[in-house]
Amino acid sequence: MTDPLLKLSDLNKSFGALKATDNVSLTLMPGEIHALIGPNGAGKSTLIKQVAGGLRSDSGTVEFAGRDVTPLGTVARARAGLGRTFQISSLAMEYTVLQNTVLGALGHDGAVMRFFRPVMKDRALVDRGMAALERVGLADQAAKRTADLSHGQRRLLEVAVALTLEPKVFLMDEPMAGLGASGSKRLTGFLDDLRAQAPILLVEHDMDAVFALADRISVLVYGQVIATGTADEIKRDAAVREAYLGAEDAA
Amino acid sequence: MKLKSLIAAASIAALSAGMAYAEAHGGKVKVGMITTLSGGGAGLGLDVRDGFVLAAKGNENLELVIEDDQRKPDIAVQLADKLIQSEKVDVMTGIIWSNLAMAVVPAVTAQGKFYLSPNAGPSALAGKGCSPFYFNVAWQNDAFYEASGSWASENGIEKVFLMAPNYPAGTDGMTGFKRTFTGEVVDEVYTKLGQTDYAAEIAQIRASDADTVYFFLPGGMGISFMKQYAGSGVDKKVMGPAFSFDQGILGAIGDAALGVKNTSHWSKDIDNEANKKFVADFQAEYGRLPSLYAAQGYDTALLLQSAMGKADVKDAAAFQAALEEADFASVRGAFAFAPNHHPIQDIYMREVVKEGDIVTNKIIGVAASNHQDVYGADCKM
Amino acid sequence: MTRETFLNVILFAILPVTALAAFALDEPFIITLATKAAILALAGVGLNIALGLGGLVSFGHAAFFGLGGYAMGILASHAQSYTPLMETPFLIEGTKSMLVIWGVAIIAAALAALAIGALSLRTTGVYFIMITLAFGQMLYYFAISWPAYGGEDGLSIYIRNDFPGLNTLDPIQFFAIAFGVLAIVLFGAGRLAKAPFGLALSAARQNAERVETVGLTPFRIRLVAFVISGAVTGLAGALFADLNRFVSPTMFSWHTSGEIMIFVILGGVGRLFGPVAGAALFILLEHTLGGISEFWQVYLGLLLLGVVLFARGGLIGTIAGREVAHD
Amino acid sequence: MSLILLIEQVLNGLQFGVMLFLMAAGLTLIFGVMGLINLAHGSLYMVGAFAAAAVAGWTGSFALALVAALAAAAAAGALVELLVIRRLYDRDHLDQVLATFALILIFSEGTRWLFGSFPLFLDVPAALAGPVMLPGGILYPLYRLVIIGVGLLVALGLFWLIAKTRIGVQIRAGEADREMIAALGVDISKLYTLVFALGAALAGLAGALVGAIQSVQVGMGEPVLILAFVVIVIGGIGSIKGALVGSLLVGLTDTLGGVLLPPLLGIFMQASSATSVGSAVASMAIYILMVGVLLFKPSGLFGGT
Repeated sequence: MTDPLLKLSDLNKSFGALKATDNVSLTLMPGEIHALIGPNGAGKSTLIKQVAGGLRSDSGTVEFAGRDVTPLGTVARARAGLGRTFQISSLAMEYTVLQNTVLGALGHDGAVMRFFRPVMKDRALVDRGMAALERVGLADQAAKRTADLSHGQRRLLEVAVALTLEPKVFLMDEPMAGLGASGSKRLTGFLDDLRAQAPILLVEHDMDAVFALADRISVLVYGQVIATGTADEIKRDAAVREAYLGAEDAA
Repeated sequence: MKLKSLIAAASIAALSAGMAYAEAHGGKVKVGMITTLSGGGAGLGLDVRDGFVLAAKGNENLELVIEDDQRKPDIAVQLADKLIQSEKVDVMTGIIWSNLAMAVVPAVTAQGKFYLSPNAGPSALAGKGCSPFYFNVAWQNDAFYEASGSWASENGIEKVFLMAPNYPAGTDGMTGFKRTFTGEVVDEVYTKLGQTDYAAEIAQIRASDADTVYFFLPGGMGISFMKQYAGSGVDKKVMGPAFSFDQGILGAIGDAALGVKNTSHWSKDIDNEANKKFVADFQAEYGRLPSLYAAQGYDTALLLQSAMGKADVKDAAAFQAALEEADFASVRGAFAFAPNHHPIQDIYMREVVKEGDIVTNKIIGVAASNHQDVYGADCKM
Repeated sequence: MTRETFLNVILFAILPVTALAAFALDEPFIITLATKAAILALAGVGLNIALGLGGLVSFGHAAFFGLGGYAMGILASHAQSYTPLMETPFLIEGTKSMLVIWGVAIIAAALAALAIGALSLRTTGVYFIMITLAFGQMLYYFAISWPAYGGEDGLSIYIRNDFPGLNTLDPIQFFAIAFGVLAIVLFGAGRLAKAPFGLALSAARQNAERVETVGLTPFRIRLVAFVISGAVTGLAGALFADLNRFVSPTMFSWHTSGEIMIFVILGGVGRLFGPVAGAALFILLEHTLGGISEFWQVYLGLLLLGVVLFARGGLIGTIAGREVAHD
Repeated sequence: MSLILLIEQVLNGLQFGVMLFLMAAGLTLIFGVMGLINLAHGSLYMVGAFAAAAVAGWTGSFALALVAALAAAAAAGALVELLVIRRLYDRDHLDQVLATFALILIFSEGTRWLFGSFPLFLDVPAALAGPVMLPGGILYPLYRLVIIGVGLLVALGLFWLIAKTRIGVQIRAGEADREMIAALGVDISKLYTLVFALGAALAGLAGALVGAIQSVQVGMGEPVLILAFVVIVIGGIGSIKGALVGSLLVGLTDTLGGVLLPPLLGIFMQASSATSVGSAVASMAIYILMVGVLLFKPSGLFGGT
């Protein structure tokens, strides 16, 4: 058996009396999509932040590609190869779509202390930015101002920026949100292929997408992982049905 | 190249540029006045201006251009450039503050223009930095302090507490006082420039065994200190230079200033014809009592006009000689220039009294007669 | 050519055209005013790198402006009096060479910006505004109470410093120097804004989290921007001191910081030529209103108020359209 | 230095702090509720002092003068809010800085237009003049004790206002979330005018009270304004408690720094240079304090995140 690329061990995080992350352990294997689901307020976003480095854990460790990255911050983890997308689009809104992906390519190179040659005339960077846009289907929007994009297009741009980073692991926080049925379907197909490039830890509300994509699913309730397994195992799991799917069935 | 020759080179360049305009003026003199007319220190500038205008009233040969420096040195320097380059003035005057004078005067005199100082007499301009074109019609900065020091020594004051803002005019003033004072200085305190609350210093004064407080706090700082001192119940005697007890300021301090001794070269009760006329005319013209700044502005205009009567301003040497004579009836009485172009004059001791409802100053004696500054020795003209 | 580019060309031409016209009409003071506008615009261009591109609202740029001024004042005064600046451990002499003085001013301001920036950039928002103000005030009070170089009286230099091949005392030649520096810096700032560094800096202003996520450190980028910004403003300070042949602690006062900021806002934050427009307009107003009334600052205040309330995006924003160009 | 003198100086520091609090409270309130950087707050302080001096001059009554100061500053504040400030809430801080800087120019020179260029007379009322003997043999000016008292009353009043009244609830809600309180049906623009006028009135009161022992002159508000900003930044912007603590810290640092530093340095160096270096460092002391606080607490002592 191969080693996991990403390994969370006994992560904890409390905000005052609220235990947002409660002894969470999970792994992400090469080539897999591991989906993280759970009702609102279950602590999914908190966990993603702990993995990405934006939030310091109270205890527990994050290992990435065999290396303990727990003490590192967002920047160092990004440089190590964690590519993250945000639940609420986090883009440079004044910039064009292409400028956002070029920023990603620039971040991947790290050679930011260059003061003279126009970045948008740097062929290598622009080509990589363009390529990422083409992969998510935003190439025709490249010159548009990001603030003028539709909500769904911004979600795609989030993914495109993450692609420019050529990460070893993707952390995606609800990439389908607001995409609409056809958009979701397209992105689902895209992510399906993407796992070959790098495994994905996917937080998602769209159950069709999750069940279609995920190799494994972990269910998070009140900060705890109550079950991990394949789609079928999760669908059959009594605890999950009661805590989570039960509510949806009733609805 | 030496500094002096550099300056000379600069003045030759400027002079030759100025030659072309000499004809245009004839016997007239164009005066550029840069003074503070807006912002917090505007009261002093207004008085200098009003005094000058009053004395120059009706003189058609004197053309006056007035500019507001906002009490900013860089603005003052640029205005001086403007007056010299664009307005082609012959004589400049008006600056209130030492730091502005230091910024402007050397450049003005280097370009061969006369500068008559109606206030501000920094020591550098009286000593090493003196110039044939620079005349101080007010005082060298140390004058009032030195006079205070000698008066205090002669009038039984033994232990003083010195206080001034922590900037050159403040430390220089206290140095001037110590130069002539023979008693003991029990403590010296230098406060923050612009400080408004003096509770801490007053407590130090109370705790000290000084019999007299000698302070220099110009403008609002002095007003604040005197009001707070009066309310503190400390009953040590208070002395200072006239700047903190001038007419414009006494109105804001009120009774709290009564009894304070201060040194000045002018007071509205100096008994001579010129002064009586000045005080009466000023009140008639502007409806307020004149201040010492007004008196200085007035004397500056008198001096200038006395020289205009004797020489053409285009003949710099002759005009300089005419100014040196100081042949005018000063509101201060006897007035002459020392070789460094700074005044030789009596410095009086005044006391703040109440005349009717008005708090004002009264002369109680001469603190230093024919006072002359100590920097003249360094002046090589 | 976009509207803003067209406007920039006009703005760029305004100062030299004014100066040359004044030269032809023999109005040297107008040349001096144009020079002052060019120098203050330079200070504004410096601030705009931090403020416009980086979103770093520094209320303490007077610190760098003043350091540049004092670099000039101290070096030139030692050269005038033939006293060395320092004898041990090694000899440092004063100088009247403008180029050397600029170098010293830039380095001094950059070092100060490095120290101030490293401490201040730990804070954000209003706290950043106020902590930079605090550093400016510290230097202001230090300059006032430090007697060696004139304290509040300041330092007079009498003669402008030397520039190879030019007579710096001639207003039009000094204008040429100041404008030349402004032109070079404007070109550099324009390139900087479009370079990889500018992309990252501006992105950090728009969304710091995004910049971190692509693996870049906003703190480092901002600090470098702050240092460049301070260095440019320091250079402007040295030129300003040379213009007046005088330095004083006023250059360190919070009013100076405020004025530099006003040039930037008046012209249009983040616009390359904003500070040029702002400084030129401010000086024009100051110069013309002064003749109208003793209380001209009331009118100045009303005009500024009008610009903020009704001309959003500053002058350039109003004329050329709201959006900052991006290509 | 004797212990008595030290205690007296501590008292002076507290008193100076309370004076600053009167000014800083309004500033921090306005900032906290509306997110507005108001550089013109010092002008409202000046308006209060001038109104008090004018009314005291006409009527001879200090009480009427205080009322006039409150009324004039509140009216000026409300007017400014209605005409200018309310257009600035959704702007960034830069526009606010420029607009309120313009207001300073208008207020300062406008006041000089109305009242002339010379400082005005405003004195402590006879009943409060002179010193009183405190336990321990400290002779202390009565009026300064009154200022301490008024300042503490204002602090209590503000705590009460914010914690217990309907307006306070609205203010706290407004600090948290503007849309939310608008959704609750509170007339937000009226609330803002009210808060601004209240802040202005506090500044005016400070101006009148302090004007009686300082110089009532154009530009008097600016040094205090900078100090007040230092105070609220140290305390944490928007926090009344922070403003109180910050005021006292700044008051004590400034007073004791000026008193203690020169003799302290005298231990290490010559007396004359100790005096000048000590004075220089003392005038920088509060800014050093502020930088120190912000390095450890980047949002001030009681500021949110």
